[in-house]
Amino acid sequence: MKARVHVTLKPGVLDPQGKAIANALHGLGYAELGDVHLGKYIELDVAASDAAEARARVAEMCERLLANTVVENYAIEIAD
Amino acid sequence: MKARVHVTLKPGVLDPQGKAIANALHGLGYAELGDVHLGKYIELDVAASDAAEARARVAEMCERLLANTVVENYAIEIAD
Amino acid sequence: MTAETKITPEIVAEHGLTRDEYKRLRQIMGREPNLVELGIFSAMWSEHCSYKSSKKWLKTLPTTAPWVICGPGENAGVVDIGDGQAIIFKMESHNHPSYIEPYQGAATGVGGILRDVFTMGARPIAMMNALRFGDPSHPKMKHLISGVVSGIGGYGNCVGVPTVGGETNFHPAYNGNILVNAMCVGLADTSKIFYSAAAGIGNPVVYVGSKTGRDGIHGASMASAEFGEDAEQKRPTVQVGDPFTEKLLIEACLELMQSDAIVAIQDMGAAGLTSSSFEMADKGDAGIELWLDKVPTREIGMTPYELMLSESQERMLMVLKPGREDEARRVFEKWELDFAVIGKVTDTGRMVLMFNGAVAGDLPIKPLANGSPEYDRPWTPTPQRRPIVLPRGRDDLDAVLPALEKLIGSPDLASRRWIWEQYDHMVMGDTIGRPGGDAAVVRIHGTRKAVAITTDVTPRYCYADPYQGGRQAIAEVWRNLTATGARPLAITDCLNFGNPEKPEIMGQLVGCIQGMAEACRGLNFPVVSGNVSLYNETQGTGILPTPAIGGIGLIADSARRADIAFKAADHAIILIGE
Amino acid sequence: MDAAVIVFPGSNCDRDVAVAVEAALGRAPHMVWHRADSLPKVDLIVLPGGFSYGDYLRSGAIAANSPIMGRIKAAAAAGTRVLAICNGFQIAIEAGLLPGALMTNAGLKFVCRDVFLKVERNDTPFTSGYSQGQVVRFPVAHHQGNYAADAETLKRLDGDGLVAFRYVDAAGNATGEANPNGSAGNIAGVFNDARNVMGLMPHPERLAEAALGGTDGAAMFRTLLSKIA
Ligand SMILES: Nc1ncnc2c1ncn2[C@@H]1O[C@H](COP(=O)(O)OP(=O)(O)O)[C@@H](O)[C@H]1O
Repeated sequence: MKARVHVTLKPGVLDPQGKAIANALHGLGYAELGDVHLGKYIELDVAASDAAEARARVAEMCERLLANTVVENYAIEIAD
Repeated sequence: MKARVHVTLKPGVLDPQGKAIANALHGLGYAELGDVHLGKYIELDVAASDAAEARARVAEMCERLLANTVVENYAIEIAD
Repeated sequence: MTAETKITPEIVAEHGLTRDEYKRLRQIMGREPNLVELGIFSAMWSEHCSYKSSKKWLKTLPTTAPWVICGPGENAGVVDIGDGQAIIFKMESHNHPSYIEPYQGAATGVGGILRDVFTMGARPIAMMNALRFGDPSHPKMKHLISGVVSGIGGYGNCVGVPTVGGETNFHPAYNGNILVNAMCVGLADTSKIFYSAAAGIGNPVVYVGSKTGRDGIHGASMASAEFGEDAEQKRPTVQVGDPFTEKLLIEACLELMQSDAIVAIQDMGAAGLTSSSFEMADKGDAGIELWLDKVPTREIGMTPYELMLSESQERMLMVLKPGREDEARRVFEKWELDFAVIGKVTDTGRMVLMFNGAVAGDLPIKPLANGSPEYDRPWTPTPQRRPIVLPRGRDDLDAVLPALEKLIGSPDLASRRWIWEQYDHMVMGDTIGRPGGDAAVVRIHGTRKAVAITTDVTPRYCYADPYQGGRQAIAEVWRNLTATGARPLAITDCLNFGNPEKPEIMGQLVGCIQGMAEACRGLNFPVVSGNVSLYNETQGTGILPTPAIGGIGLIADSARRADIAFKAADHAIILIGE
Repeated sequence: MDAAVIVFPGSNCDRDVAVAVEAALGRAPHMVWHRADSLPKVDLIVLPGGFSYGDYLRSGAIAANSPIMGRIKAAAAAGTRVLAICNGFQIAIEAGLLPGALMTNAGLKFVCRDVFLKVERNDTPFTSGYSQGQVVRFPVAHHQGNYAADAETLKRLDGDGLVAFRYVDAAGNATGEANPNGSAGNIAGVFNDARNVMGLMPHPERLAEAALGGTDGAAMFRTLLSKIA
């Protein structure tokens, strides 16, 4: 099974990279651009008997390693 | 309008970070885990008259800055 | 919570103020405070900002010498190195934040100590870090160690100041409370040293740097509270560092400092706008009126309470000469930093906080600063312990070699190369004594001079006998410096201890300070800056007493320095000392 | 001869390289802010190390889009020499001045230490101060120096002699242990087709003075800045 995980900064946490990207794009003339936020996107292959099991295991991986839950949120999608 | 961009390594490009994550998770006992790939996830607020225009502008941003097309692919989704 | 929130005993307790402290606050105010004012008192009177438990003892440390230009009390200490040049340096702790989020905690610790040094007009030229971790096999430790080391590197490398050394120990006493102490050394012209005393009625008060968010609100009181089971719940108070903005801030501040536009400048550290504005006003015997709605913010709807207590990083507060705002603005805009006039110096002796035209807070400055609590906490001397290992002669080689192997393999003695290879220790092109020796040696750019820099303390000695441990730490720093050929000049310190409300812990603090003071006096080696970190305990167990000492010395001719490497076969090896 | 060092927000080896240039040239190079409207007329442009824009998004990516890069590309196309060191190499690659990509180190950590490099050819203005195959010692200090390119490009680099330096051990062997970051083919530095642009991850300016522990880097600046007919 394939799991797709998005790890994003919690609202209100400083996002220096997002800020720098937005400034750079403004500098390139993209005046129509508002906020930019940079997160991580992780694809994992997992063997599991069903989607619920896969989701539970991946959530555990997020808590333990993939996300820094002090400052980050994560969201999991399971596709088979 | 909100644009969501996924930037991922092209197939065949070595992904040391994905590999390191996989190793770390194996070390934590997730034997069911196969490959891991790490990419970037970028959320942008863009003002555009319609989705097609937004997509075209964001594609340009990807080509010029957000992705390094020598080694990376990008995919764009536009939400309302 | 709004400014109209009624102040209940619960709210007072949440702000970490004791009943007596609250009584004193009411006397000073002559009325009930509102929430903003309570928050300000709580921050200013926290252990972190007020040194209420240690002040009495810190005063006993020697702080002067003919070469000391500025001792403790400013952002950092300043010593003269001749030719119109000065070294400005300080060490500071970021222990609690690093335990909660090791990468960002350590990174923002580096950012904070850098600001303390360039605030005074110095270009930072070197950094060090003194780290104490728990048992390497403790389940959390690997994550903490790698997070702290990469956080220090991530920030320092990006800013472009070499991290030239430090020290690293492991002991189970730090399992629940690691120590992350960072030291920064900067170089300035003696004619261009900047201080923090606000002056000049009507002068503009200016905010520069990053925008303010809701970061680390109450971080200062968090750093003063013993860790309990709920440490995890306090997570959102962690700040995120932005080393790129810090680099721009260094360049912009140093550029503006080339002119004479700045009257006073102070970084926004713990308790942010509160402590910076109060300190500037207090030192200058002035008043300040702040227009909080003018503060650049990155989130909407921020309240005066949040604006005053936010610990967003990479921000500074300045008082400018009248009419120099545009010139200063141009410099900061060139470096793509926020710049805003957010108030003015007054002669009222009060801090008046305006928000959208209404008074959000109005506090007297002197009484609040002078009235901050100072405790003479009861202390009991540390009982004399018998040495655990008695020295005895062993000349059987069979026993010596395995023992040596064991020693070399122990985490405390193993090579630190894996740490300092993650730090750029060569950037700026003046590191002539790289990590790996007793003290690092950094050239004074464009001269023959160099500074030697080291950090040291042996906590187990301090635990066994605080007085001797304190003395020993100073002596070892002295030796590390002289071993490079330097003349030791002065030290900074970071006093990491447990809960000072316990007499035996207070006894460790007192003993260490007494030992340090004696050694400093004996060696004419003054303390010019420092920091105290108390309540380093988890569930009632304290850390080892850890007065980390950072020392600097001057090498007049860097071509004539010494290092630890054996140079050739047949050279004689001489042992000096007892 | 005249030289310019480009300063981006976050550059931090600009002064270091200026010192090495000055030692070779006898006078200070022009320091050019990235927003400058024009480039001074120079024979050598240096893109220095550091963390332009904090290395945010991808190292070098944001700086590569600075207006000054357009002028640098034009100068390079007209034959001006460009030396791109560390973050400068990352910028040059992102700007398309040099082939390939620089990825996160295989060890995932920032690495700062001396490495040995083999001079792949000494018939270029950057390397003529060295002998063919000479092993030199320069420091590295980077987090994203893992050189990557598709197989075809790697083959072309080899075939056309566009590899400038490779990581080697003290004896000159391009081993895995000698490779600090996982770079393909142990590649530490590359040329453009015309060999007037060279990028490399190691820092020649950091060992260009005996007091710093070595002088191998000095020859590069000396030859680059010596008058040639
Ligand atoms: N946290 C650290 N950061 C940078 N350098 C360190 C750190 N810890 C130790 N070092 C360096 O490693 C070397 C050995 O350290 P240490 O074992 O403490 O030396 P010593 O016992 O001689 O004081 C020293 O040069 C020191 O500066």
